[in-house]
Amino acid sequence: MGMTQPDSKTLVAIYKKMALIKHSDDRVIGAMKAGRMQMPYYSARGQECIPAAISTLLTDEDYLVTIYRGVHDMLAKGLPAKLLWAELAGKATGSCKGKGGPMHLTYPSKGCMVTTGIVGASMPIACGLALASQLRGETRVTVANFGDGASNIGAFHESLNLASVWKLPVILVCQNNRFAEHTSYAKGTSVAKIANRAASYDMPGLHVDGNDPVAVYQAAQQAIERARSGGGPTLIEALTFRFNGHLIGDMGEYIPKAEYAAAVAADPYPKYRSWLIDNRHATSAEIEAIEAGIKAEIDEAEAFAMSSPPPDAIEVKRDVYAYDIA
Amino acid sequence: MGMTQPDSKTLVAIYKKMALIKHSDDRVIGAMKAGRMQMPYYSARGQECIPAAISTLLTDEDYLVTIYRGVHDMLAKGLPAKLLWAELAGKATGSCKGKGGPMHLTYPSKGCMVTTGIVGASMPIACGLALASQLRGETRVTVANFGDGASNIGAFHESLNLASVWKLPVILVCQNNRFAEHTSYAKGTSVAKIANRAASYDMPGLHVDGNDPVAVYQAAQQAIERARSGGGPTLIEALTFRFNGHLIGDMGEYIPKAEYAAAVAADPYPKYRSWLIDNRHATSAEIEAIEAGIKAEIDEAEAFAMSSPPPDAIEVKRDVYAYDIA
Amino acid sequence: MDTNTSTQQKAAAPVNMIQALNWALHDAMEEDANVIHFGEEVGDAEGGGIVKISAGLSTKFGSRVRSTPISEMGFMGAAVGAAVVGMKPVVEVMLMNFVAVCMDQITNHAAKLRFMSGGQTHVPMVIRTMTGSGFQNGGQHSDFLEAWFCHTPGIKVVMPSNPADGYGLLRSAIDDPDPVLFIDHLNNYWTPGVAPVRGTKIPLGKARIHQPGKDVTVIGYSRSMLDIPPVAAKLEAEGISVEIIDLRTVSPIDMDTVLASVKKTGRAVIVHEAVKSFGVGAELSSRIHEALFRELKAPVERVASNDSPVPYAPPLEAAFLYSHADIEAAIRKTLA
Amino acid sequence: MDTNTSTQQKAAAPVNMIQALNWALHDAMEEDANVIHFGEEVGDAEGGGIVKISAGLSTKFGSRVRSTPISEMGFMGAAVGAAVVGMKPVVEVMLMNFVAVCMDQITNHAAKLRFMSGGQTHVPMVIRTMTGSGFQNGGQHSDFLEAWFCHTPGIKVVMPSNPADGYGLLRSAIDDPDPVLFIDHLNNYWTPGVAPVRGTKIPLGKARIHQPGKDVTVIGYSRSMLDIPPVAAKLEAEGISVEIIDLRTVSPIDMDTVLASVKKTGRAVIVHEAVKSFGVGAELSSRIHEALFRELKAPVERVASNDSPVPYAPPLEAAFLYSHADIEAAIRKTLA
Ligand SMILES: Cc1ncc(C[n+]2csc(CCOP(=O)(O)OP(=O)(O)O)c2C)c(N)n1
Ligand SMILES: Cc1ncc(C[n+]2csc(CCOP(=O)(O)OP(=O)(O)O)c2C)c(N)n1
Ligand SMILES: [Mg+2]
Ligand SMILES: [Mg+2]
Repeated sequence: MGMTQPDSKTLVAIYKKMALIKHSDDRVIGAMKAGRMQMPYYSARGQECIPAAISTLLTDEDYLVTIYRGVHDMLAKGLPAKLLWAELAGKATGSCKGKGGPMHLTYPSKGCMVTTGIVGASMPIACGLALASQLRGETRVTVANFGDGASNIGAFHESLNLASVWKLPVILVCQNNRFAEHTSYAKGTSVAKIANRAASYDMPGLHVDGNDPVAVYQAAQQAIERARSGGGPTLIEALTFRFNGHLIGDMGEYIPKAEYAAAVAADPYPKYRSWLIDNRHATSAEIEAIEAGIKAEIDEAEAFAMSSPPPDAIEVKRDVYAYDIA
Repeated sequence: MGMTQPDSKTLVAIYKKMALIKHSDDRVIGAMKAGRMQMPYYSARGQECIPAAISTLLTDEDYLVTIYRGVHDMLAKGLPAKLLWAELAGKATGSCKGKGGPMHLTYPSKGCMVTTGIVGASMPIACGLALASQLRGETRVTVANFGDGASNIGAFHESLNLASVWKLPVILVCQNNRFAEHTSYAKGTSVAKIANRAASYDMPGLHVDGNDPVAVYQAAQQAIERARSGGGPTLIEALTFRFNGHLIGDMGEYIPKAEYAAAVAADPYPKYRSWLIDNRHATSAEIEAIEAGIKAEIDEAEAFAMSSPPPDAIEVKRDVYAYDIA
Repeated sequence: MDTNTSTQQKAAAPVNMIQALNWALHDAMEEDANVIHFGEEVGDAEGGGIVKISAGLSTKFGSRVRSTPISEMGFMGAAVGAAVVGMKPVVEVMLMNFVAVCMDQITNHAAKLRFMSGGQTHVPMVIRTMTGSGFQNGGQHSDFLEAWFCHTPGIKVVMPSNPADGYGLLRSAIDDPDPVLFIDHLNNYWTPGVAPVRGTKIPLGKARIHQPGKDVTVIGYSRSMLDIPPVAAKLEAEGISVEIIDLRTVSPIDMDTVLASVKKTGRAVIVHEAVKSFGVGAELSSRIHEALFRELKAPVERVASNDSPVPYAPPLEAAFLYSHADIEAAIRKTLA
Repeated sequence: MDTNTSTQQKAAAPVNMIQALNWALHDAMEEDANVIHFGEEVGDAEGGGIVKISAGLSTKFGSRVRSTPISEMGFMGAAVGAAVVGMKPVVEVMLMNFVAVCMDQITNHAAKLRFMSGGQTHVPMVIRTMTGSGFQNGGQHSDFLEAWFCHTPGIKVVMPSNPADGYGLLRSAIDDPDPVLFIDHLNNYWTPGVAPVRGTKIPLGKARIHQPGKDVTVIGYSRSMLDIPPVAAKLEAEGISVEIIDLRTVSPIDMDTVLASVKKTGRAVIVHEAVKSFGVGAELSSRIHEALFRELKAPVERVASNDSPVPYAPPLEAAFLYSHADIEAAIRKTLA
């Protein structure tokens, strides 16, 4: 399995995804603060380079399962910003017709299969998607995202064991942002590195700096190649931080000030932009053009969301079963 | 922590518990085959030296939680044979008044707190018993028994993590008999040794020959000392075999013949008896006396069970809550 | 058992529920490569299921049939994931009480993904399980818990009482585009009954009039369909004419059939093995009262088990379950 | 919030449910060293609970109050184990839907150990959780699932509607020798109400006549007690006299109070937020019909939520929940 250094085009593609996630997130929070939108919103600001790097290695055929804190994963995988924004705004034009909201984003045509609000539940479902591809003889892989806190729940254990005994083509991505709601890593988790838990399942466990797109890319590349070639599952732990607390409104009193300051100082977004420019993977002008393009995309998404109609009340009778109820 | 070689008295005490378990089991099966008793009975024949050795290190104050295959654990801990037999026979004089049966044996005065029929469920409950002693500042320890198959269920993971972060005085004893119902170890379990999974929880994991009373004793001694002195939990994996299938009626077609034959050849019971005599820990006469005593105890238990009255129908209205229903 | 020899499905030769369900699985798997099957011990190396409902399937269909590790949450979730992309998993939970370790994947996921995704995904899976008192299996291995799932919109609940229905309903459950919980009862696995005809599917949501009658409607499903007919036969001798309805699908309930019958008889009794309080009988009773209050000649009666865990000792198990006398008394009460 | 300053419990100053529950926990912990408390985020380092019901407790009571890892099965089982040896754990499940990951310890263990052990052990624990639609929390964070537990013998279900009841019922739940599921609703955590008097316990299993009336009995609990009074007030103006009963304990139901009321009024309406089918309303409706069939002037009406998952968008959430107009229509229907 090769450890390829991604080329400039790839590196810029990763940046573009990061920029989309970052700006969409800033704008959602802005809209909430301005009272234009209201919802339980779990910002992933600070974690964007994980899905940005991983999804660059995925095709639309590959499957993604993520969690309530998964807007970044979904955008990186291809959920259109317009449909995301309309869903967040609870509009009929949202990807889930306003029925799902931020915790249940879905968009199958880009492989965005399931978003769950239940801690741990992404992993068993991802095993099933991977099982389907395995049985069908496809080379698709499935990526399951989850948090550090989720590594302490039973579904984690059952999924990794099942993925291993059945050699499923699944990549289990733990986005370790050091907190589970307000509980710090060590208070809930009995192991120094979650990646080490892979040994309990005879599975490789990779521990990477989740704020380094190249490191994430290389780890994901190994895991994806392994999965595509029938080698089975891999656990990746990507160390990161979330800047906006557990959900909007969380004031972060439980985060030691120095820890927070250090995390913000390590913000992967400006760091990566400078790195791209310094290493001549992109010019400042190119970066500006990307940002401008994304700004336009989000302007359009927000306008679309705001101008879209709310769902009709009759929709509570639909999609419960294949037929309408009552 | 010392690795004491148990003295002759202790070694004989272990044998006595093994003999009680072994003969009770033989007799229960005999009674079932003769049609005198009928029940779903999960024989632990072959696994007796595990609880025999461990419980020699425990007092009545220490807590035990076990599973449907737990008659051996309960007898070793002190559940009187009479009360066991009456419970198996579904009599009003059984330890649980005939309401629980083999899967729910309980006898608090000897620390036999809970028997569960749900795979994995013994471990969280054991954590709670250990938590109670920890909070009360007691030196009691809690032993939780479970099988190899149970090491793949979520409750295992959650319990070991919780026990570790809270440093609970609990000893998690995996009686690895190589099969979970009809499923062989490797088909369900993705790790070479279950004891290795302890590393996921920053906890010692001891792997011992479960057919060697001295090895089990020494491992348990370490774990119990650690727990009593506030050092926290230990996982012990004791390798063993069950000779009578998953439950009585199971013909064992799924067990490779050579594996079965080798296991029976390694039967810990006659082996240990010979070893005791050969190493002059006991004379043949002493062993015979023990066996005779146990035979008498079981005779009495069986007679008590058979002659006891069945529970009155009104008992379905009692013990649902503290008050009677309807 | 003639495992998988579906050619042998002749209406003439009686078969038992195990055979019928085995045929249903076999025929569905043969017809549709998306049908897969897993659960503890279902592979032939492990015996083909604890009562052998899956016998022969792994031998014939290879890796589409798998014994799982003991990890119901894990494999139930795997069924959900596979179903979301069009597989049709039939996943076995060995005994009904074990749903308690995997409720989340059933009720928060399988039942809700269609709705929460705005119809973009759906979950065509079947959860098969079995249960029943009377085997000294005690409090954690005997419960009928169908009411939990009936109260969960998005999932259907099917509970057959005989081999032909078992076959036909399981085929329809597998075809269904939404999750179906399919509950067997242990009490008549080995009782011979009319054999199913290969390929004959019974629509979900349709009750069956087991026996027409004039004076009182007795509604049952699953295990209670063993107990109602003998009581009805006894009363018949006295000139009391009992109409018996087998619900077959417990959610959604076929209220058309139920109400048409009760409209005719003016009296209704519901019988189920699950504990009485907050059970399926309560929903049926309230719906009948709501719809036919003025036509009813007596209040609807419910016959069910004692509100306690299932006990171990046989005399207590007998006291836990309703008796034939209870059914008879309830019928007489509506006629008083 | 005046955390733990129970001296401040003066009947004069209104307080909200959060304060009342915090006081109940505090007072119980102060009086009995066996009372312990754990759940996700309940420690003060983690904020004292997501709505701060546990604020100040870990600071005062030290290791008797603990934030847990995210492992509901693990810590629910730990509560069971601790309770078996006489601790009185109050364990919090952050939101009601998460019971789906730990049902086994609740329904197969906590609820059954007294019975299965023949009364040798019992499980004096309280499971506190909260839920409710109307917060755009979507399908997996909003369900009322009390009916599952009402159908589980061995556990009690308590659902308060106001601060004073919250305090008094939680104190009794902690004292109770058997497991109690205690369900808050999110909708009125911050609404001020009459303050509890320190130490005043409200017995479990006793309903409260919220308002006496003559023409129709409307039965609610938890969230629906916010919605019934305004509708009753509106009808009062028309001369319709509504008796309102707050069940408070949903299992076991105080049928004495319910039946005495309905015997008097001859009419009954039940209102709950849980989805209608197979809900608590069904049990109540059937029991009332069974007991008072001849006295009833109209069939019992049930008002509840739509049989679907809880949707996200506010207009859909509104369409999911019953409306005041639905309650009014149901009352009028019984009077027609
Ligand atoms: C089974 C379950 N328990 C509790 C919760 C409430 N909850 C939501 S997010 C969360 C913390 C999860 O932390 P982590 O896994 O680290 O993910 P992060 O939010 O940090 O991305 C908790 C406890 C839940 N959604 N599901
Ligand atoms: C949650 C759950 N799933 C399935 C079962 C059915 N079951 C009973 S014992 C058993 C096998 C357990 O194997 P192991 O843990 O190795 O223990 P052993 O029986 O070998 O002692 C299974 C699957 C159960 N009781 N509980
Ligand atoms: Mg986290
Ligand atoms: Mg085993």
